[in-house]
Amino acid sequence: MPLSYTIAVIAIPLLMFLFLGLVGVKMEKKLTGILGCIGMLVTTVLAYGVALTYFFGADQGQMTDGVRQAVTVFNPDWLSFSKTLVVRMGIMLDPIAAMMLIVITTVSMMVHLYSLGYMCDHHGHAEKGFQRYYAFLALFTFSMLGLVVATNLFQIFIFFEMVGVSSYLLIGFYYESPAAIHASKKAFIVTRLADLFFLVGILILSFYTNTFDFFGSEVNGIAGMLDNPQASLAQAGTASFMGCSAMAWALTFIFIGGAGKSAMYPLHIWLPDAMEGPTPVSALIHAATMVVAGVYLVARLFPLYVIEQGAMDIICVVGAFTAFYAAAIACVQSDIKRALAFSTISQIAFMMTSLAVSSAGGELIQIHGGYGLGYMASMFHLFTHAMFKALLFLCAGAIIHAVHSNENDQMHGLHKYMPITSFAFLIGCLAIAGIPPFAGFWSKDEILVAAYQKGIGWGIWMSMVAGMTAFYMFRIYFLIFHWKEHKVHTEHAPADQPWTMTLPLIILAAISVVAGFVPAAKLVTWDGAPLHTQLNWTVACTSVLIACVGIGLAYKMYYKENPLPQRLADRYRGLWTAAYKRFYMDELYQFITHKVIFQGICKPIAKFDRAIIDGFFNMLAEVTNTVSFGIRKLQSGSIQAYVYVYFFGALLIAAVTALFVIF
Amino acid sequence: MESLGNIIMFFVIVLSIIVFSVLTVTTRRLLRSATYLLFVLFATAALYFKMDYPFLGAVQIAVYAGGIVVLFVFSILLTQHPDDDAESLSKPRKWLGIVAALAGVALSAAALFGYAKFCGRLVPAMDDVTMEKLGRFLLSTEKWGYLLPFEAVSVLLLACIIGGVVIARRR
Amino acid sequence: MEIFSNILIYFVIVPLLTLLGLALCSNRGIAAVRAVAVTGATALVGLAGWLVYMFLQARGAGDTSEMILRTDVTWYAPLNIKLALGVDGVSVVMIVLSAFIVFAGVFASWKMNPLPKQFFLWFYLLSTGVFGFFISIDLFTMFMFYEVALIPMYLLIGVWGSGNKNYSAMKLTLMLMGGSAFLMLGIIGIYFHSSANGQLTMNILEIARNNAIPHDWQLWLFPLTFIGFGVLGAMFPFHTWSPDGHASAPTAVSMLHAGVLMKLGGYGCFRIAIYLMPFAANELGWIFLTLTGISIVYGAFSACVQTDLKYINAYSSVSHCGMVLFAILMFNTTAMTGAVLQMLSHGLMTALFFALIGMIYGRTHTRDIRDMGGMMQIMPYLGVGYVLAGLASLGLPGLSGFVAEMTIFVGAFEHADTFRRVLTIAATCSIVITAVYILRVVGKLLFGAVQNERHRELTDATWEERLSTATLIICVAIIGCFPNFFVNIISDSFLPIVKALTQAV
Amino acid sequence: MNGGLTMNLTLLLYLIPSLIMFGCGVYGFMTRKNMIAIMISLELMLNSIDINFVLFNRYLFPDQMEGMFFTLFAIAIAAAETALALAIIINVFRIAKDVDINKINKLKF
Repeated sequence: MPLSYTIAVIAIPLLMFLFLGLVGVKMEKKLTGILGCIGMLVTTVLAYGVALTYFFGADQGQMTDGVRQAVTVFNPDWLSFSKTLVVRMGIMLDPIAAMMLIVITTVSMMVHLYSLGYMCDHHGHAEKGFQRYYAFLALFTFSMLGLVVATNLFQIFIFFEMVGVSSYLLIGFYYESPAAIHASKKAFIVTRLADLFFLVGILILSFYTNTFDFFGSEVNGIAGMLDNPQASLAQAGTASFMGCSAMAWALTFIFIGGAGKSAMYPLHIWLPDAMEGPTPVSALIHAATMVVAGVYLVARLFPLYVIEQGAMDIICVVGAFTAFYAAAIACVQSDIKRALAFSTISQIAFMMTSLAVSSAGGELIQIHGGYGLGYMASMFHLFTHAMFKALLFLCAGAIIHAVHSNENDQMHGLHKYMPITSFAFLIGCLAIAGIPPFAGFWSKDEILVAAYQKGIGWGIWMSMVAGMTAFYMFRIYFLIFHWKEHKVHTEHAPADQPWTMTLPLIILAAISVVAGFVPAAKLVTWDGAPLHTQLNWTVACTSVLIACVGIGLAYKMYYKENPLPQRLADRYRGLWTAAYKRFYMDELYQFITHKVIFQGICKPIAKFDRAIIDGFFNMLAEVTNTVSFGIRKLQSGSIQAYVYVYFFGALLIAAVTALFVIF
Repeated sequence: MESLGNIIMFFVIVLSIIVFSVLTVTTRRLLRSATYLLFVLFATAALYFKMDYPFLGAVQIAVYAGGIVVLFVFSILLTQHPDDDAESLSKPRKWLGIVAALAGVALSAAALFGYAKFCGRLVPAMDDVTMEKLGRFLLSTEKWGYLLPFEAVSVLLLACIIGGVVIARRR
Repeated sequence: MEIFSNILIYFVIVPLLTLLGLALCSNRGIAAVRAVAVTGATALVGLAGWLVYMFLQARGAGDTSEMILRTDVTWYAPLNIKLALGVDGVSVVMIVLSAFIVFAGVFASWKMNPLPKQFFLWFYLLSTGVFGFFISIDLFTMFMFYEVALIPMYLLIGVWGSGNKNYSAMKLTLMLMGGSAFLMLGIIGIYFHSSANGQLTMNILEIARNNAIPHDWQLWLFPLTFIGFGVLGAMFPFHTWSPDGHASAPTAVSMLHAGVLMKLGGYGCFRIAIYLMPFAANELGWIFLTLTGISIVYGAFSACVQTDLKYINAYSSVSHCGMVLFAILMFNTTAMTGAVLQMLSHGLMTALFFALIGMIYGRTHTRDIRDMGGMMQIMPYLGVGYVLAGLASLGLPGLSGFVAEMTIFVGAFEHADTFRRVLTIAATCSIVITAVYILRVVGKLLFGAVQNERHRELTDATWEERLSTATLIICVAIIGCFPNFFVNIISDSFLPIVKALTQAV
Repeated sequence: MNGGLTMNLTLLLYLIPSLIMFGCGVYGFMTRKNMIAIMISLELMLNSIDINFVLFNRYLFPDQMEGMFFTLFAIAIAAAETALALAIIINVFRIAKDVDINKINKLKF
C-alpha cells in the first residue's frame, strides 16, 4: 500500500467530524453512530495498511542500509512567517509515527464500537447529544493522528491545541453537570498553561535553528532541526540565560508543554478530574492516546534531548517522582476511574523516565544495545500500555454502566455477575502488573533495565513503583469483583453488557496478552537501526517477584472482606487522608488561582481600571464641567456688566500699550 | 489770535456742552435728562455752525433735536409711571461708573496731550461748503463720491421703518 | 472623469448611494429600508471580492509598486490637498474585512427599533468614513474620513444604545475626539515638514520618499500621531472609552466599531506614525511597546472578573488590540503581518461576539452572566456560535486567532534583546489568561443548569441572525485554515516600512 | 483789540468738551438702570464722536469732507437706531411693564 494513503487516514476522521457536526443533528442518532464506526473502520484498515507497509512492506524510501528512515509523504506550506521560517502541514512516517497510527486507530475503533452500547440507556435508546459525541470523537481522532504524523514542531503544537480542545469538549460532554464543566475547564486551562511553555520553547528553538522542521526536505533544500542535532545546538550554544544555554531552556520548556498533556507532577491535576467525561472518552483520550502526547513529543525531539543532558535530568527526576507520587495516591482512591487515572499518570511517568534514562552511560550499555534502549522501551510501553489501559477503562465503563456508580463500595463481588468483564479486567491487571507473558511485562522489564543502566538507585526506585502498581491494580480488582457478596438490586441485576461493549473488551484483552511479543526492538528505535536486546534475567526475575509480592499483599488485604485495610488506614490516618486528598495539590491550585490570581491580581486590576484610569478621564470631564458652569455666570446677558468688562479691558490694553510706548 | 466774539462763543458752547452733558447723566428725572440732552444737541449744532458746516448744524437740529429727542420724550412719557420718576442709584454702581468714566477720560486726555503737534493747530482757512458741492459729492460715483453709502443708509432707514412698524405693531 | 474609472472610489460611492436610497425610503415601512441596506452591503462585499481579484492580478502581472490602483484628483490646490487613492495588501484585506462586517452588521440589526431608517443612515455614513480611510493615502483625506467615521458613533450610541448610553456616547466621542486633536496636530506638523525645499505635500508616499521631517520634530510628532491613533486602538491607558462605549452601543454598532473602527487605529499607527517618522519610531518605540505590552496583559486580567458579557468582550478587545499595536511596534515584516492578521481576526471574531451577545441580550434582556446559564440547551445555534467565537478568541488552530497570534509571537521573538524578549513572553502569557476568561464565560453562560426558568421559552436564532453569524464564522475559519493566502497579500506591503525603519537607525 | 483777553482756539480746546461728553456718556451708560436713560447716554457718546469727526476734518484736512460726511451718516444711522431701540423698549414695556434693565432678563437661556 502506498504510504501516501496516510492522507486518507487523516482526512477521513476530519470529514467525518465535519459531516457529523454539520449534518448529524438532523440524522437518526443510531445512524450517526454507525456511520462514525464505519468511517473509523476504514481509517483503521488504512492506518494498519500504511503502518505495516512502513515496517515490513516494499521499499518506498523508508529503508536505507537496514536503517529505517523518516518518510515525508506530503508537506505543503501552511503559514509563512518569513522566507525561511515556514509552518508546513505535512505527513511524515517514521517508526514511532507508524506505531502511533496503529495505537490510535485501534483504540479509537474500539471506543467507537463500544460507545454504540455505552452511550445508550438501558432500553437501548441513544443518549442526548449522541451525534455530537461521535463528531467530537472523530475530531479527536483527526487531531491525534495529525499530531503523530507531524513533520514539524509547530504542527505538533497546532495539533496539541486541537487535541486539547477535543478533550475539553469531550470532558464537558455532559455540559449540564457543573462537575463536568469545571473539570473540562480545568483540563483546558492547565494544559493551556503548559502549552504556553511549549510555545515559548518552540520560539526559542526556532529562533536559533531557524526552522520548525524535524527533517529537512530535499525538495526545498532546507535543513531540519534533527538532521544534525549538534549543529542545531551549536547555533544556540552562544546564547545563554541564567547560566543555562538557550537550548536547555527551550528543551525544558518544551518538556513542560509535554508534561502538561502527559499529566506530569505538578501539572497532573486535571487528569483525575477529566474522568467526568464519558468513560469511553477516558479510555481513548485520558488513558491511551492524548496523555501520551507529551511522551511522544519528547521522543520526537529525542536526538536533541540526548545531547542536552541538563533537560534530560529534569525529565528523569520529574518522571520518577510522578511515577511514585501517582502510584501512592492510586493505592487509596475509592473512585474506580480516579484510581485508574492515577495509575495512568504513574505509567506515563514510567515512559517519561524511561526516555530520560536512555541516554545514560555505563557498562551495561554495551550489552543492552546502547542508549536507545530506554527510548525503545518507552515507546514499547506506550504501545502496550495503550492497549491494556484502554481495556481497563472500558471494563470500568462496563461496570459503571451496570451499577451506575463510580465508587467501589457500590460494586464488590461482581465476578459472578459479569464474568467476561471480570476476566478482561484481570488480564488488564496482570498486564499492567508486569506478569509474564502479558504485554506489560515485556515493556516494563525493558524500562527497568534502562533505569538500572542509569544507576542502581533509579532502578530500585522504579522497581518499587512497579511493585506498587501491582498492588493497587489488584486492590481495585479485588474490591470490585470480590471482597464480599454483591447486594443485588431487584430491578436489574448487573450483567455483562451487549456485544458492542463486550467485543472491544475481548479484542483488547487478546491484544494485551500477545502484544508483548511484538518485536519492538527491531522496529521502534530512535535512530531506525534495529536494537539487539536480550532479556536481563536478574531484572526480570526481581520485577516479577516484586509484582507477585504486590499482588499477594493485595490478595491478603482485599480478596475477602476483612478489617485490615481499615485498621491500616486508621493507624496512618494522616498519611492516608493526605494520599486520599491527592496530597492537597488541588487545594494548592485552588488557592493560587482563586485567592492569588483572581482575588489578588484580576480584581485589583479591574478596580484600578475603573477607579484610577477611568476616574482620571471622568475627572477631566468633571473639571471641565465645573469650570464651564463657573464661567457661564460671566455670560449674564447684562449689557452693563459687559460694558464694565469691555471698558476696563480696553483701558487695560491701552494702559499697557502706553507703558510700552513710554518705556 | 481770535476775536473776542469767537472766544465768547467758544466758551458759551463749550460750557453748555460740559454742563448739560453732566446734568444729562446726573439728573434723576428722565424727562429732565431728555431736556438736557436737547440742550447738549443744540450746543453741538452751534459748534457745527461755528466750524463752518451749516448744513451739518441744520441736520443736527432737525434730526437730533427735532426727531430723536421728541422720540425720547414720547417714549419716556409712555413708559414712565407718574410716581416713579426718581431713579435711585446704588453707591458702588455709581462709583464704579465714575471711576470708569474718569479713567477713560484721563487716558484719552493723556493721549491728547501727547499729540500737542496736532492739538495745537488753529483753524485753517476753508472754502465754503456749498449745498451744490455737498450734493455733488453725495450723489457722485467718482472718487470721494458717497453714492453707495448714501444708498446704503436709505436702505437702512427703510429697514428701520419696517422694523419699527413690525416691532411696535400690537400682536 | 478619470477618477470614476478607479474601482476604489466606488467604495465611497456605494455607501453614499445607499445613504441616498435610504433617505428616499419612507419612514414607516421597514421592508424598503432593509432592501436598500442589504443591497448596499451586498454590493460592498461584491466590490471587495472584485478588488481582491484585481489586486492579485496586478501583483501577479509583476506590478511591484508600493500602492496600486493609484489616482490623484486635486482637491484644494493651494495646500496641495488631493483625493489620492491607492491600496496595498493591507488596505485590501482591511477593505474586505470592513465589507464583510458591514454585511453581517446589516443582518444583525435586522429588527432595529426605533427609527430603523435613521439608524441605517448613520450606519452607512460610518461605513463611508471607514472605507474612505482605507482607500486614501492623502493625510488630509484620511483624516477627513476618519472624522466622518467617528462622529456617527455619538448618535448611534446615544440614540439606539442601551444602559447608560448618554454617558457612554459622550465619553467615547470625547475621548476619540481628544485623540483626533493630537492626530491633527501631528498631521499638520508632518505637512509642514513634508518636503525639504519643494512643494509641501499631504501624500503619504511622497512624504515617505522625501523623508524630510527633521529628527527633533519627529520626536514630537511621532507621539502625537501614535497616541492619536492609539486612542482608537484602545491602547493603555487610553482605553477606557471602550468598555462603556461597547456596553452601551447597539449590536451592529459594536460590531462595526470593534470590528473595523478600532482597526483604523492600528492601520494609522503604522501607515502614518511609523512609516513617516521612522527615526522617532526607533527612538521612542520602547515607550509604546511597554504600554501595549501592559494593554495585552491588563486587558486580559480585567476581563477575568467582569460579569457583563459586553464588558468582558470590551476588555478582551483591549487585550487583542494591544496585541496589534504591540506587533506593529516590533518593526519586522513577520510581526507586522501578524498585526494585520490579528486585526482581521479580532475584527471578525469580536464582531461575531458582539452579534451573538446582542442576539442573546435581545432575548433575555440581561447581559449579566450570573443571571444566565444553560443557554446551550435553549439556543443551541447561538451557543455553538459563541463557543466557536470563544475558541477563535483563545487561539484554537483552524480559526483565525491562532494564526494571528502565532505570527505575532514568532515575529516578536525575532528580536534578541532582553527587553523585547520579556515583553514577548509576557504577551504570550495572555493566551492562558484569555483561555481562563473565555472558558469562564462559556461555562457560566452556555453550560450548566438553566438559571432562569423563563428563559426556557426563548427561541433559537432566526434566519437573518444565522446568516449574519454564519458569514462571520466562515470568514474566521477561512483565515484560520488558509492563512498563507492572506499572508501573501499582506506581507509585501511592509517591505517599504521596514526598509524605512532600518535606514533610519 | 490786541490788548485784553487773547487766546488761541486750538483743536485741543475743542476736543476737551467732546471728551467730557463722552465720559458722561460712559458714566450714564454704566450706571443707569432705565433703558431709556441708557439710550440717552448712548446718544451722548455718539454725539461726542460726531464732534470729533467734524473737528478733525475742520482742523487737519479742511480741503476734504470725509469727517463731515461721516457725521452726516452717523446722525442718520443714530436716528434709525434710536427709533428702533425705542420701539423695542416700548414693546418690552408692554410685556414686562417695566424698563429696568436688570429686570428684563427673560430672553436669556
